[in-house]
Amino acid sequence: MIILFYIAAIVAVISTLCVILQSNIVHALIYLILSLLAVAVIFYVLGAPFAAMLEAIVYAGAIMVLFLFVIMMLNLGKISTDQERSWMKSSGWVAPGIMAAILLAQLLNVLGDYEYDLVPVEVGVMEVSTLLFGPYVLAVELASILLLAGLVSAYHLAKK
Amino acid sequence: MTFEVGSILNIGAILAVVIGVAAMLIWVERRLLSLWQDRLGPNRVGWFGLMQVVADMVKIFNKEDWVPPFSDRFVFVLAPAIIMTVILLSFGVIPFAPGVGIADSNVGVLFVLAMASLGAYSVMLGGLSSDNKYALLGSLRAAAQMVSYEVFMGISMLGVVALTGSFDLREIVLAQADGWYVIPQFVGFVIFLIAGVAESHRLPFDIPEADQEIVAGYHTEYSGMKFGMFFVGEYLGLVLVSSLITVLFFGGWMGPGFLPPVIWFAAKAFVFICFFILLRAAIPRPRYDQLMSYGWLFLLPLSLINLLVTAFIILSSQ
Amino acid sequence: MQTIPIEHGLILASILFSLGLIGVLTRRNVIFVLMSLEVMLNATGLAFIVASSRWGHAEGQVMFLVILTLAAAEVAIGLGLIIQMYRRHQTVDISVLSEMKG
Amino acid sequence: MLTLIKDTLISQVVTLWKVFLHTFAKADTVEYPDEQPHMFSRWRGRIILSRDPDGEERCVACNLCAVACPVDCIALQKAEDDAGRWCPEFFRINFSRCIMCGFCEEACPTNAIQLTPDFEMAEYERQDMVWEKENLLINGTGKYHDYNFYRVSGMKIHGKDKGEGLNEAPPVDVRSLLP
Repeated sequence: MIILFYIAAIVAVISTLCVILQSNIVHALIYLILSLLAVAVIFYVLGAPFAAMLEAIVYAGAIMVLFLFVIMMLNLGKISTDQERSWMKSSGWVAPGIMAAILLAQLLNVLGDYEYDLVPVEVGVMEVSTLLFGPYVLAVELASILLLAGLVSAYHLAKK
Repeated sequence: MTFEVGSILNIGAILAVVIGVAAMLIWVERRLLSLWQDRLGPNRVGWFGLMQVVADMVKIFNKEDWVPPFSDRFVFVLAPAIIMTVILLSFGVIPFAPGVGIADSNVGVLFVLAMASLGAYSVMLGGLSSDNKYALLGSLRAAAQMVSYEVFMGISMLGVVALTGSFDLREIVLAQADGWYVIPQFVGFVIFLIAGVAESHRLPFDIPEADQEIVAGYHTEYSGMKFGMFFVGEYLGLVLVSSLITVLFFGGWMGPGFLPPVIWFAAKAFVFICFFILLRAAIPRPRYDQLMSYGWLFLLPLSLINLLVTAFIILSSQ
Repeated sequence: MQTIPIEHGLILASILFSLGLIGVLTRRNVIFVLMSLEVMLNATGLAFIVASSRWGHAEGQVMFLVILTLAAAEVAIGLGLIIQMYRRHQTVDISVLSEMKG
Repeated sequence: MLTLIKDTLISQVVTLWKVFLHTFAKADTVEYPDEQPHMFSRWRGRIILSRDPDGEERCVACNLCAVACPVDCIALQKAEDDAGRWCPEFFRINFSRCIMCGFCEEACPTNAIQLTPDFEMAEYERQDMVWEKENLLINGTGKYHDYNFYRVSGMKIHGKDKGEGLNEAPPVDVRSLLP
């Protein structure tokens, strides 16, 4: 199990790196799906099978399909790939890279001395649902209102 | 090496049987369709034309495996591999009989749904990378259809899950020892049947590949074994949906004791495979907008009402 | 059962978060920006799951679900905006939006 | 709502049942190479050139069939024999162009060219689909057993007027038919 965690972590990092370095948008999307699936494997290893499956169903299965659908609708072909490549040549990488590196260093610094070995215990669907419809029922309601708002506004925005 | 859930022998046997059955369905479907159309069907090669499968295989392996120069090569090659992988992975959580199965996951139902939602990528990426207008139209249709019908598929399964109290498919089968779920969950069964046909995009819901309108839809540009993988993937999806209906609504391997459980499972699944072929022979293809409005305006409320009533009955009987 | 040091999970989450941040800051294609945002949200969810695994509780998964719905709503609106933007400017270059003309 | 249920459910189930009943119906297929299909004598298949009851060629090289042919698959050249009667020097049908429409048969004044119920004309070489006169000519009368053009209308040849040749009937005197 523990080796699975590290394999999935390496896959996730490399494929995410491919996402932000890729100029072809469809390839980038496939790498992003791979990254999300790797994270789902990590969730499973960490004892959250429900979250892992939701990650695969909702994130990789539904949200990314929306992306792909929009890419198809906009018909971003070879021209946009070339354009993307020309945009990526610019030196705009330096400052954001440094900023992100500083952030990462800070986080690593904070997390480095936090040592605790976690033993993955499976937290099943039942516990999560008991919490969801118990103390966190307000969160569920808010999430549903948020989704409704998203639905209405997406319909309004994408309408001709 | 014993024959129990998850052993190498078990995995190998299930893989071989599933792929073999999917290949044989090429022959079964053609014979059954011709039976219902008052024809004879393939009966030349071997006994009753049984070797037609081998002949088709030889033909498809010998065909030129052509990748169009205008296509996106990486995605084009990836797409047919996705559908085979995803559907074969889904078989991993199906309990075929006591002791026969690859894994008993306690999120089995969700795993099947996750794999079904990933299967949409195969169709979409295949059509998108072909750089062909018919393929693109097919994959646009497929995207909308598969994402929509996945919703009803999930909700119709939830009635069964609520009755059992578990996402584990083996427990769902075991909970049907007293009575099959098709009786209390008949509406859920019908919705699951319709959504299953739409999800494996077979006739009458083969709108992504509607031959009369958009040539062959998303696999217009495919040839050789890549096309073969789409083809076998469709039959694998058929076997998967039939097995799922058997597991969820018809008591899986349960049956009178004079036959071994695996045989009962196979018999039930085969009845549903034949039923899907009958659907193909009998019912014409609906229009695209009819399909979508039928799903969202009829199936979605119906499945939600079904879930609500089931939950109400369960809670009030506690 | 072998154990996983918790900081490894959190470090992975922070690496993914930083990568997403670089993507958001550098890319000019608005779809790539949205995708990088997804990476960042996903990294946050990973951190929540690691934390819930640390305590053996389900609260982290609840928070992950909330993040998931947030991401779904955000993507729906974001893609709607992208379609609207493409209709008006025929481009996915995010820098055209900075030119505010009345 | 009721019509929706009727349209979406009942009619589909009825359709399924009706198609399912075809399980017990007999197949209509004729397994062709093992079992020859029954061909009707007026089937328009392979073209032949027939002979009259005396064993002479019926064709008089009038070119009407070639004119009537919509795909121009018939080619022939007129020749005269010693007696001065017309006959084809060559007669050629390109069966890879022929559409078996039967117009040539309708156009023929002497019933020489006829269509037969034979349809098995596959060849490996495209050139083999071009049939010459010796391939087309049969030793029989085809569909019209008693018909002999020269007995009905005749033809003036060297030294002999119409109706004076061997086996020829004298031409009909049109005036004698009047009342």
